[in-house]
Amino acid sequence: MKVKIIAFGIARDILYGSELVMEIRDGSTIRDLRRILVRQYPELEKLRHFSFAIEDNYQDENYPIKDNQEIVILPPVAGG
Amino acid sequence: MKVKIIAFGIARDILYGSELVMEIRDGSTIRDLRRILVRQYPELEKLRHFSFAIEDNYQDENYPIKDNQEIVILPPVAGG
Amino acid sequence: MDKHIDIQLSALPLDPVHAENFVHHPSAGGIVHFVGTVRNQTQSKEVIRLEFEAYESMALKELKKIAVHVCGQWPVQKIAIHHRVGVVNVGGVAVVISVSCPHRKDAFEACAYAIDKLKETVPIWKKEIYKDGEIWVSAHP
Amino acid sequence: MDKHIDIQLSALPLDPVHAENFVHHPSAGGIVHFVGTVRNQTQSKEVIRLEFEAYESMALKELKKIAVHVCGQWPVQKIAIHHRVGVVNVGGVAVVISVSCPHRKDAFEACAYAIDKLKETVPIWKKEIYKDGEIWVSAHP
Repeated sequence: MKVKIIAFGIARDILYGSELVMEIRDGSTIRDLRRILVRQYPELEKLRHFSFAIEDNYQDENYPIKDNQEIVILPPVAGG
Repeated sequence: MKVKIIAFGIARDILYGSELVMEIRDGSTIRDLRRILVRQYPELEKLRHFSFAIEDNYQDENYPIKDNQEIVILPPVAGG
Repeated sequence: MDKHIDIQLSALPLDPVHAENFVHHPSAGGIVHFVGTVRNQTQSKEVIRLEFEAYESMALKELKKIAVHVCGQWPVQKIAIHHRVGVVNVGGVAVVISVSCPHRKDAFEACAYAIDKLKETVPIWKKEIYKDGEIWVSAHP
Repeated sequence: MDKHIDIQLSALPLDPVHAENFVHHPSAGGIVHFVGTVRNQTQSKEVIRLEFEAYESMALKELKKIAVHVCGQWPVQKIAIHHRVGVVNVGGVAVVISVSCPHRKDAFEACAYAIDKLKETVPIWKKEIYKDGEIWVSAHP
């Protein structure tokens, strides 16, 4: 299935762009996606941490990704 | 000796005025003055407490009053 | 007076912006302002207005003491304390305390301390005026 | 949106007065404002400016969550949270949080909680720009 990755902040720098369409295996979870991204972009592992959001909500690692979903990578936030 | 009493807030209401000149015994302390004032104006004793200031400073009960000093009665403060 | 400290007793309406502008500082990261306004009621009684009275020379001195103490206890860059005297209507500003620090935690603590201390030590009195009477706040037990 | 809550992400300079005016309330006795400004240095490096980037739809949602939570935990009358996006120069305002409550202790606690939480959960990122480089704040351990 296809997913669209949207990256902000330092994640955008690491992915060389704010959007990226990837092909991942059906039934993948956020945890699987994290593993794939870290393999492809090892710099992600140097971050303090990073989370994922779908439809404006933080999602946990067991979330089953659906076809064509937009998934946002959230590096450590630093507002204020 | 003579002292000038200056009263603010509710103390001004109780003394019926903001200034009052009194004759007190030489060598009187703040404690003595408190006793004299309470005898003369029993309403003072109904306050939560009251303090005295001389030359813009809080003074303790043992302070020996000098002739012609100006002594300020400070009822419970309520700024802010 | 120390150029990091701005103390004012004012018979005219307070504009919080003045205190806020005073504490602005290029190495401040956290600025906390407390604004005390006149409430329309206390203990279910409807308040019409307040009247503040100050023993002005001593009040200025005690306010400065608080500011100096705060600057010693926390890494304060600037502090402004402005207090009204005279009549303040409901919704009007009675006091503004602004504090700037490099970090916000210090600014919160310093500002909260300053207003607590102000209410304990500064010779200012307030009378609450109701439709059917008036009372000197905190005077009686 | 709840009329006691005002959330804004702004690409234009923030004027703290807007948040302050929003929270004004006739039965507020204590109003606390936090103003976060851009410092001219962090850890001895001279900062030229900041750049804020937000995942805007989610940032607005998370900011609102904080405001709603604060209103549930403390007797808050009104709360405004205004945050900048884009370039903010040294001395510029990055965030304003204003909270009004009947009593000041609640206003201090609620405001301090809101800014702490904002820094934990709201998807906003900032890049510090120095003379000789730049860094995404808090990205690395």
